[in-house]
Amino acid sequence: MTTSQPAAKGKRVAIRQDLFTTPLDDLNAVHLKGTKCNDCGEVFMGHVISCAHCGSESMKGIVFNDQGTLYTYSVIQYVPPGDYKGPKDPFIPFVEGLVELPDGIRIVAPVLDCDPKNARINMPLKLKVYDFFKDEEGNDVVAFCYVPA
Amino acid sequence: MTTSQPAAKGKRVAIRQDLFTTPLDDLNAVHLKGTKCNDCGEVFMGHVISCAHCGSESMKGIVFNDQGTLYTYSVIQYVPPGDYKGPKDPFIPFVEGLVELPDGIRIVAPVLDCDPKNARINMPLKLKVYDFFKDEEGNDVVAFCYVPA
Amino acid sequence: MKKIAIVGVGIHPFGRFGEKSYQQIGQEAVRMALKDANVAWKDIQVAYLSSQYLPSTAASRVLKPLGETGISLVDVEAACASGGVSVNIAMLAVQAEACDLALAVGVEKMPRGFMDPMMNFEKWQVQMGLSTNPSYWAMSARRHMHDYGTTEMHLAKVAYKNHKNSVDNPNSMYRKAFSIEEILASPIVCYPIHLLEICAPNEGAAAIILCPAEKAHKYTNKPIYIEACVHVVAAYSSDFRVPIESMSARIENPSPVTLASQKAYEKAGVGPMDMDLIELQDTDAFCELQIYENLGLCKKGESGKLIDDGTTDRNGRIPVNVSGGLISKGEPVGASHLGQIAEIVYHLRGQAGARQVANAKIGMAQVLGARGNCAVTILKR
Amino acid sequence: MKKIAIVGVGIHPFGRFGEKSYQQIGQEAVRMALKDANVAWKDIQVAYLSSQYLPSTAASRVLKPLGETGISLVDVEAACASGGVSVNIAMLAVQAEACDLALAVGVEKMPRGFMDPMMNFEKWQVQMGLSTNPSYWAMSARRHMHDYGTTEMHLAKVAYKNHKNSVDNPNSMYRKAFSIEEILASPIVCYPIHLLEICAPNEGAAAIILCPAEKAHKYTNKPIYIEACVHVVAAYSSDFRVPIESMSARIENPSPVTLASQKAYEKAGVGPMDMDLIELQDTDAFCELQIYENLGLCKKGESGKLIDDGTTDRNGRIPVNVSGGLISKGEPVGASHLGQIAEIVYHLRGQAGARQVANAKIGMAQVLGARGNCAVTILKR
Ligand SMILES: [Zn+2]
Ligand SMILES: [Zn+2]
Repeated sequence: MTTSQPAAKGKRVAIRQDLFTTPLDDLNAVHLKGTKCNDCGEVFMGHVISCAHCGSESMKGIVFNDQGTLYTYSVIQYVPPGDYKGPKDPFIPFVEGLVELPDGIRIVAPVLDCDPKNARINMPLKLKVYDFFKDEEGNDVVAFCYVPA
Repeated sequence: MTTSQPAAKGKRVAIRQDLFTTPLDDLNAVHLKGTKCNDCGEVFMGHVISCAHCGSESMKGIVFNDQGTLYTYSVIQYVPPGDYKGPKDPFIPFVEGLVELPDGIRIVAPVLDCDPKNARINMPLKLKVYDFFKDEEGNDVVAFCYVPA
Repeated sequence: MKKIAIVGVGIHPFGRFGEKSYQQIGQEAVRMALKDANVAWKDIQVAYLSSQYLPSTAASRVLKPLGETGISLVDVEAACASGGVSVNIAMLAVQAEACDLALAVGVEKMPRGFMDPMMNFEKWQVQMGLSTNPSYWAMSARRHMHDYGTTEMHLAKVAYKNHKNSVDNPNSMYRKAFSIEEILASPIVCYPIHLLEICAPNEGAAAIILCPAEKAHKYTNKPIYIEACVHVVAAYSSDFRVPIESMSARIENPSPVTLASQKAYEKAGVGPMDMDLIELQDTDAFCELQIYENLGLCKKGESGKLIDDGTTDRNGRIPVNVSGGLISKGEPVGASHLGQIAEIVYHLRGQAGARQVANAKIGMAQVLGARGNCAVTILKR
Repeated sequence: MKKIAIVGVGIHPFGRFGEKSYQQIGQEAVRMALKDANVAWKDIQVAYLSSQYLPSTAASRVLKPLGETGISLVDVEAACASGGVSVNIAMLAVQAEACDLALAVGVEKMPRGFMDPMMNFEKWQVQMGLSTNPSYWAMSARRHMHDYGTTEMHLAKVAYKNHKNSVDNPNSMYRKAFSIEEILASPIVCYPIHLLEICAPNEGAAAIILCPAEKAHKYTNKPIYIEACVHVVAAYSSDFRVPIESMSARIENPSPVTLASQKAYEKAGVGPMDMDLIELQDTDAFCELQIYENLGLCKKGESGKLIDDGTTDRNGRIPVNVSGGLISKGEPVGASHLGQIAEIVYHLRGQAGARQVANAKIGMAQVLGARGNCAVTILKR
């Protein structure tokens, strides 16, 4: 029964706090979390304690829609500076997108599984949550991206 | 005749630019350099292009006297922070002094070859220039300190 | 509020200067400004130094060696708009009557190569590869192209103009004209931005000496008046710029450039069309186009047309970046806005040599950077 | 110059707060100040944030989440005197009539353990082992002991007083009284300075809201007036402090504390003996003694006598560091002076709880640090 011992395969940890719904066991069932202002309705990524639009401190947690469209994008042609954890040897150019969600927010995110040549403004996308790299403790670090819908 | 090849023993380099008279071959003949203001007579360590006292830009290089006295001091009991190049394993506590030279300047410097218990304000000191550590290229890095006269 | 005059300017060329220390680079600009104003360092009563990359207490490090004073020497910072802040605060000191003669100096010696992205971005952004600055500019450009039909050629024309202008500016890092073909053939940094269409971080310094307008003639017979110097930080959802992680899809506030320039026009009692020259933040060629629109030189979406019709050429109606712009000069962040101001002062005084804009009476300088920090300064002779 | 009033203060306790972000620490202090002045964030017209260790554009990072504005948010820095600079400049903004309501906020979250000495020292100083901060304080102390007969006991009495005072200050990191014996038995950091006689870098924030004095009653029925806020950098050979490499043996200029306090006394029209309480920079216990002399509380060399005779005790004629001082509070550099100001405001308003100095009418705050950056602020009710 060794295959059923989760400890043996390392733990999953989120690349950023308060961004993913939990648990992280089934990544297909994980969504991005946000915060919505009870006063003006603006939404923000992750957990925030005040509304950067109206200044309200009356905020509630929400779960973002998985679907979106590509508002604009660029192509990352060279290895990004600093401690980039994606493939480096060889580096695989990828689309960086500003992804508009029906919730009223545009999120900067990698758009993967998409040949840069095929990227188009307004193309439909969907969230993908995935094991991105292993950290020093052997945990799988979970990141997000969008892929063509 | 291999012993006479200076290249074999690495080069000597100064720990700080413009501080020592050259050449560095005979360290007993090396002195500290300074700069003197032609207008007000103030002196400064190393090479400076203007007088921090009167603002003059008329400056001339000088060589400091090797003799001095201990104006005040403290005892460094723990390994100094950062990339300290002195002995660390074990660390040898040493006297850090403010050394007054007859030239009209007080210089912060290690006071070595001096048991901290024997340090006294106003004690006579003399300059010592010495090979302090080897840098990554195998050069001897030359530093200075004062020792009891 | 008390009217303020610039009575001295100094600039250390922008570029790369090897082992030369930032102290020396800054001191040279300050000495030049002192000499220009015919005053001594001891006459200066307060000094504000702008930089983003120098170590803490840079003001003391750069200025104490100039001679014994005991005045207040202060470091200020606001990303690429840092220079606007040192000028703004130096003006406040004079306007508050805390002193008569104030120094604003910008100094920078930026690390070579890629800057540590952790300085601006969060760790997760860096790990996920979202920390490439030009990519944010490229995303803005691509949407603009989609919405308004702006083209790669429009961008190339901006770079062509600025490189051509730089040839006559001895303070510029690069002083070489390139053809449109060369620009479009240069490597793509991040589509639609080419290597010859983007600015490089570098080193340099610039300084100005301020006093109340009514005392300016003690120091110079060519005082230049600061009609406005406005610094703002982008309001919520008004700017898409590093290191942003998201934008509102519902709210679009006026851009920081719009906000700062509107405030500046109001203070100065002028409009964009009154300018005889403008120095603005061409971090990349698209950025210059976007700023045309946000400064009100043209309507939203019409910046491509503006560069096409030559309005911003050196011989056009409103010359923009006759210095060569950041694309040619490079961007020593803390010094950048002060360098723009020095450039405009030289034109307003008729001292700009081969690149002189004839009979320039009024000019504007503008910078913009991380987190939507923006400054706009309007100068008049 | 226009008279300025403090109409709101806020403080986030000083200490260590684990994963709590500097943004949150700063925001809490600002919200408290806003509430205290009964104004909203959108009423603030300009904000200056002081810190030495936060990343660039800290003002934007801390303040933009409070809500949409588009005002100028500026980072300022002057080592341990940074808070004096944010207050000084916020005053200038109001005095120049650029605005009516200005915020000065200090925020810090300092790295744990030894700070990178390369931040202040040159590489050769670090390599040669000359980069231990307390050793510079110890050298000053030892010479003072030699010249004037100051003793280890005098230092211990300072620490005894400050630790005892801290017990009643909920904003202090340590709140524990120690006996003279415990203090002298604590490890020697650098003779003559013991572990219980030295301050620790830490985290915290404090904020004040300023307006023209004549408008203060719109916001509070207990306005506190800033009679003076002076920042100076040590003149040549006037201060022996990190990261100095040498001093003149011929010239001794007035210390930066002397210089700043003299200017402040002159502006405020008062002298040191008029103070009902003083908060000052006890980086270490000797530093407090030295500052007694440099503020003019006693003659040169007589600070030992001053601590002996109880003048600066909580019930003495001029209580010093009733907050517990830096020795108890710790030193979140950029927030330190604003914390002192908040403390004095509470006393002048009669809101200082168990540590209240009875009927305090006038107080002074003083900070001092790297390169001789010094600030002195005098407050009156
Ligand atoms: Zn809201
Ligand atoms: Zn001199």
